[in-house]
Amino acid sequence: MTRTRWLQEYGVYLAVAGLFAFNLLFTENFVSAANFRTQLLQAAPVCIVALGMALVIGTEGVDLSVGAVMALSAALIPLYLGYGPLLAVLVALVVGLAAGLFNGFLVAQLGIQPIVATLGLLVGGRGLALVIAEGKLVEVRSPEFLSLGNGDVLGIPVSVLVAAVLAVGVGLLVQRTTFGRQLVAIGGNRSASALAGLPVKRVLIGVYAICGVLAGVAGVLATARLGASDPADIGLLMELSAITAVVVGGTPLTGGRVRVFGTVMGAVLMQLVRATLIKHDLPDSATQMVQAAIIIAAVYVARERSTR
Amino acid sequence: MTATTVQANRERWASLLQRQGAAVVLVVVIVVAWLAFPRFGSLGNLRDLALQSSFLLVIALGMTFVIITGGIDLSVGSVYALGGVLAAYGSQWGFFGSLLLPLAVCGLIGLINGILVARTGMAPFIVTLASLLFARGLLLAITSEGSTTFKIPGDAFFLQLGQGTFLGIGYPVYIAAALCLAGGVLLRRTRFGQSVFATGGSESSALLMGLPVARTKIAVYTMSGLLAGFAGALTASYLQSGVTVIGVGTELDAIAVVVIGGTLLTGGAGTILGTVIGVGLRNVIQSVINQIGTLDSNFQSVVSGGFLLVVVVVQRWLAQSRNA
Amino acid sequence: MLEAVEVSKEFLGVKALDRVSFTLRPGEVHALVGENGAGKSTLIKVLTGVYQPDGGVLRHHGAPVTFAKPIQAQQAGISTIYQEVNLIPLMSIAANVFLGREPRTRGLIDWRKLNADATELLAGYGITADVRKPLASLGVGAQQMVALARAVSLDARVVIMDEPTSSLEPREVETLFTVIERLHSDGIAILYVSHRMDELYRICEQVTVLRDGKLVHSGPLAHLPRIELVSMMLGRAVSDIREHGTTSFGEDHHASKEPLLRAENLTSGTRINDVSVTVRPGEVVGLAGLLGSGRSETARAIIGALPLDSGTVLLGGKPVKRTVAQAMRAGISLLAEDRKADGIIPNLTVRENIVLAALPRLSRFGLVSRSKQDRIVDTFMKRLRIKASSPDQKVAELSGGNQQKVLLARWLCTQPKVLLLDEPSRGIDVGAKAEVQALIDELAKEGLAVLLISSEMEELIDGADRIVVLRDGTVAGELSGEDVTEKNVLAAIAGTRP
Amino acid sequence: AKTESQNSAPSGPGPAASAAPQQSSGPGCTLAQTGYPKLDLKTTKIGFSQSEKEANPFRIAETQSIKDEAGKLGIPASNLLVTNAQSDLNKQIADIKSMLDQGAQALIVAPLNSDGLQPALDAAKAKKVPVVTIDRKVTQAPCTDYLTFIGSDFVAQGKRAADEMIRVTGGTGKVAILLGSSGNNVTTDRTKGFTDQLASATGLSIVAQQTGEFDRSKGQAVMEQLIQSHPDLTAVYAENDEMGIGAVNALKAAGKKPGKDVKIVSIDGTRNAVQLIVDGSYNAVIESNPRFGNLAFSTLQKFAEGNPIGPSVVISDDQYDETNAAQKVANAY
Ligand SMILES: Nc1ncnc2c1ncn2[C@@H]1O[C@H](COP(=O)(O)OP(=O)(O)OP(=O)(O)O)[C@@H](O)[C@H]1O
Ligand SMILES: Nc1ncnc2c1ncn2[C@@H]1O[C@H](COP(=O)(O)OP(=O)(O)OP(=O)(O)O)[C@@H](O)[C@H]1O
Ligand SMILES: [Mg+2]
Ligand SMILES: [Mg+2]
Repeated sequence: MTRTRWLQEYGVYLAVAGLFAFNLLFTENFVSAANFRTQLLQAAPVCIVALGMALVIGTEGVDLSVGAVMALSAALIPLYLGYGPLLAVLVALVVGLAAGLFNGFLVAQLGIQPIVATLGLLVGGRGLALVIAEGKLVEVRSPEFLSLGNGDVLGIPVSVLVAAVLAVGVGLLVQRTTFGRQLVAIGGNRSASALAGLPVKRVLIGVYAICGVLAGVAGVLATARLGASDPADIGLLMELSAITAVVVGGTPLTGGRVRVFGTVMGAVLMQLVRATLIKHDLPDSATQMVQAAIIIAAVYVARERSTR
Repeated sequence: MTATTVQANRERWASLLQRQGAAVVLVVVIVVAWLAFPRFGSLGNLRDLALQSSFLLVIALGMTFVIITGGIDLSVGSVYALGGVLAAYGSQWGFFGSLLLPLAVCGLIGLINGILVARTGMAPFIVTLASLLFARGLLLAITSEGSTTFKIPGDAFFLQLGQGTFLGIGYPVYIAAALCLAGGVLLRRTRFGQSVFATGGSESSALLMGLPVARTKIAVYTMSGLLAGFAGALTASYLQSGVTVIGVGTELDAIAVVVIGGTLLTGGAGTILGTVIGVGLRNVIQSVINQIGTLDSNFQSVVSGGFLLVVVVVQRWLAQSRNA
Repeated sequence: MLEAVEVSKEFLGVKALDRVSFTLRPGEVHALVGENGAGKSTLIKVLTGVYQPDGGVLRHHGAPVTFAKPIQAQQAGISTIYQEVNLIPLMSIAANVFLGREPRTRGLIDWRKLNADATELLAGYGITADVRKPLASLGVGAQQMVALARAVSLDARVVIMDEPTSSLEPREVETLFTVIERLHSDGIAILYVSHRMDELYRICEQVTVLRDGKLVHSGPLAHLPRIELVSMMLGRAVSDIREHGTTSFGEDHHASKEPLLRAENLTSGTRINDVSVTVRPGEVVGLAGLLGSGRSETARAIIGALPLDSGTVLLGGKPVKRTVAQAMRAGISLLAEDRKADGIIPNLTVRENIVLAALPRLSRFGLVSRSKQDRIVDTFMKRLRIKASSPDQKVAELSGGNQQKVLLARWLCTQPKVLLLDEPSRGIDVGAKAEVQALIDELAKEGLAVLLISSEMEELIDGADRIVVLRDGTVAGELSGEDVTEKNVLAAIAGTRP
Repeated sequence: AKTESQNSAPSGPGPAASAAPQQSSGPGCTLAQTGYPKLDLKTTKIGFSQSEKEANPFRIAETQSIKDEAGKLGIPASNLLVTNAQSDLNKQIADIKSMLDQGAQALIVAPLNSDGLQPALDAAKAKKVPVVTIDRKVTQAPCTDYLTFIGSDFVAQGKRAADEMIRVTGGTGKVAILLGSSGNNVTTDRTKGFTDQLASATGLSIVAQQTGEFDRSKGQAVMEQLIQSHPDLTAVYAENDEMGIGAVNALKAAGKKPGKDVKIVSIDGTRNAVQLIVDGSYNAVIESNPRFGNLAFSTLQKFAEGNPIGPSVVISDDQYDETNAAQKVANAY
């Protein structure tokens, strides 16, 4: 493997390691279990959404509605929490599923381009969530539900565990299942896949549905962590963070390829960047410019090079 | 007139109808709005509608070129805001300061977008997402984290650009119209326009056919940056100050109107007229939502989102019935 | 005129060109031949600035040159038709012809003149369609003619054609040859790549043979025995090859009486109208017709990829549901004619491309079994002699012919009962072609029902037991047994036979 | 300055924090001076332009207070035009123009931004329609470009927050600031007031200023980072309650006692924050009063009757701390 190829493949890991090293050297109070825990906790929701996004991007699509879907799932939680946390979580996931199916229907059945199809829900979804919640933030007090946000299992925060399990699950899905292989093929060449008898529409709908459910999961975890359902702000601009994590992680936007672990690393990288900038108390202007530079650098390294 | 020419005419109309699905929807919406809300058709309202539309139209014009090459420019919202701030900042050096400073900086951002997209093969989505952040950061840096708002002196000639009127209609409307006309000619009647289409239609073919693909891409992103910056300057002139809070989410508006106008996001096909119609449609709907008045503010976005989908679905359906 | 000296080009370990020298002299028609993957297309791309050679130099008019981009070669008077059609499907036919050199008045494109010029130019190539329509409305063959018209009208001194006839009809081929003769008499040098021996001997003076990226022969063609040329391409002894005829089909097959596939009264828009075809197990039925006669459409209609206005498809007497997935489950597979658009998944590996359609069969509870896959992939890569560095190589990196074999393998591993083959030997070399033809034979013998679409008359006549002739989307005749002769088929195509 | 004025409250118990109109000095603006037509509020069309979605307590209370007051005055619903700019400045201008077009004769505007409403104000001026801006001042000239501004002084809010901060910390410690959204005047003013005032207390140092975008979850996330990198942090100033509550969440999760280990002062006066003071995990809240209805309409009424109106009418902002939170929590919005 040539050096450039190697960089292309492992650039994200290198960047994460580099940034980590930087923090070790130049950031006070960086090395502590509590700090690492904070970083993982904060990266978890983005990571979960990015996993779904990676699948969608693998089919040469994109889902702009994930943030709005998080808001929708958050808005429903307090309404059903009275019937027990389990039902509330279930409802939140079902609404994610429904949103995903809706997107999938628009993309697969009606043949609408993903950006526009999901833009509709991006614009309307959050509005709907706010209508449901009457524009209000509702505090959530159920301790069982809140434990999803700050509880631990074996010393690992629940949401980090959920993210890890989902990452492994999505990884297996992509590598080892018919569905996963078909998804990648459809992203690589849709018309050929159709002629090869692949259930193109079913796979596409499935992919958007998974993405919706994962956004629902992220909505649940974010709500639990915040201790409140806040449809106005939950998941705001999540679509861009998730897409960034996916692309920085080495999945090309042109489809036909999904890098699951890279996506996780992409989410971690962007989290580390944010944390580093806050810890060094950079002003917002610098924060945004530095993020821009890091995105460009990471994607530049991981880009698919043409043979010339 | 013979039967065949009647037939041919009818076919031509049918195909026009199908191609311009958005235009059909626009006409329907306007007629309904006119009937339902008598004030909708008032000269004042239409005039304001045209004026409001002109800023977004200038941005969407650049976006149309970018999308036809198969790209996308997410940075326009931030660049638009940056352009406004720079125009106000530049007003201390007079008219040309106000005009040239935003054009230079925003054009440069567009140029860099273009170079990154064309020369490194990075996805436009991600390149311009980064410059969205960058332009916003630059804006904050210039305005000391957004705490200063630059004013344009009340007697500045530059204010004419955004506030002057001719026959009761604001200059921005004429400027946007002129730019669209020029854009249309550029797209349809020049070799550059042809290579814009070819680049979006099939990049590898365009390369093998010897077209300047990279140069074309660089040019469209630069254009998009220039136009977004110019729209910002125009807005600054209209608002008499470099407002820092504008342009958030404008890139999505611009993309939406371009797509509503029938330009394919996959590239290779599209029209300026469609974009004009798309902008019109968006603003007419917004005006209608306002006229209804009683709609809960949160519900308004549900309606806009729903409407966007309806238009796109209808358009898709018309396109399909044409192909069948 | 144009010269390559010891050029090399390597792709990730594959030596596509290994110190190849090549000279094209003014006014000659020079054939470039070799097996699939021999490096022909690569040599062309190196000559025209698409690829930069890793080693060696190019000379133009004796002076060393480097073409950094295709446009530079074009400006130097070298114009090329690449192997895959390389035009812009969404743009109009006329715009494609003049892209980059549109006639202008006062700086603006003069569309009226452009359209008129394009119409006139294309008429010379037998294309009569409305030039304002999008290029995609033409069939592959017609698109190839447009590409040719474009290339030739560039006022080039050198014209390079990479398998221009692979998607052309006999009639179109004749048109092409007229054009080539005209160019030849104008003193223009032509580099011509084709796998069709007859064509080479008809029009070429010189020949260069490549094998595995190396130069094996270069010299005059006329007195080089055909068999020797083939042996050089394949790297096998002459005696080895003599045993086979020009095609590798055996005698007629013994088909059972009952048709397995019955497509009845298929009608879809203006493309096909009331087409009925039946295929029995163990039978090869040919579908003949001119370009655009609706052969591909018939095949696509049978597999369910083309919406039908009316008509039914029965398999073993049972109606087949109208989706590709259902048709495949019932046992029908289609090898599509456009390899790039409808065949390969470029980013995936050879292995993944082969097993793609058979995935559900190779997996349990949705989990794919790697070992089963490996077995199948291994079997087919050997059986079809697919040349790839490993099953994990990206299919986009294979040569055109090997990609075709990968697709054949894909369909065979679905274990179909009916195989629809649309131009199965397009763009594959003599060796591979013989293998494919032998394979078709073998499959039929095993009891498969095969519908064969081919623009090569010889392949159809020799391969098919029965031929259905289409004209303008309807069945113009059916020939079987003794009647299957070139003369009869041509007459049916032309409509001179009752 | 917490005197009860006339019935100014939105529904519910009478607010402690309500309007004590403090006419600023100056000549005042009269009907005669502007040449605007005489109005009778009960029969005229009145337009209200809200800037952001009603998606947070402040905006909900603000819009509600305008609607309630109109109802109280017997203004028919069809005569109160309400628009919402959805955080889009151009839309707000369009909204205002469209209301003018629909015949609005008086306007109440909650500006999205201090700058940039010039075209809308010009249009109102051309139609001789008085404009009262609420909650945020615009930079144009009162009386000529608009009638008057009713609202809080954000710089003063920041100052008062600093005073409270000095009080609760005893004047020593390390403070982190959770800033509002960048580019927003409210952020700028509340930061300026706070930092200027805090400079007087030499024992307090500001160790971090990071934006939480007025959002609870972002405030929480930033706070989590700050707790890790500044373990010695002793106080947080949040520029709105939501971020303050986010900080409380973060502190609790990190095993610290908000309100005790780390003092928290914020601005807004939402019920959730005031309740936290009652619970002992918060230290002080400076109110930003959203109940503009009464003042807005009465100011318009006075103007219509020919009385002079000062360039700004400051609405009084209450203040909640451990001494009064329990009694006043019902007044919080
Ligand atoms: N872009 C590429 N990346 C990697 N390998 C390549 C690439 N293009 C060609 N090759 C390899 O180079 C060799 C020569 O390919 P080339 O396309 O020149 O063959 P060809 O002689 O034109 O064959 P055909 O008759 O099938 O078209 C093949 O082994 C092929 O796999
Ligand atoms: N020479 C031509 N001029 C104009 N239009 C053409 C020409 N050749 C083909 N077409 C158009 O292309 C369409 C599709 O052609 P296509 O080549 O797919 O048909 P086919 O019979 O399947 O041919 P093939 O023999 O290549 O499989 C036809 O319906 C016809 O309208
Ligand atoms: Mg080749
Ligand atoms: Mg065909």
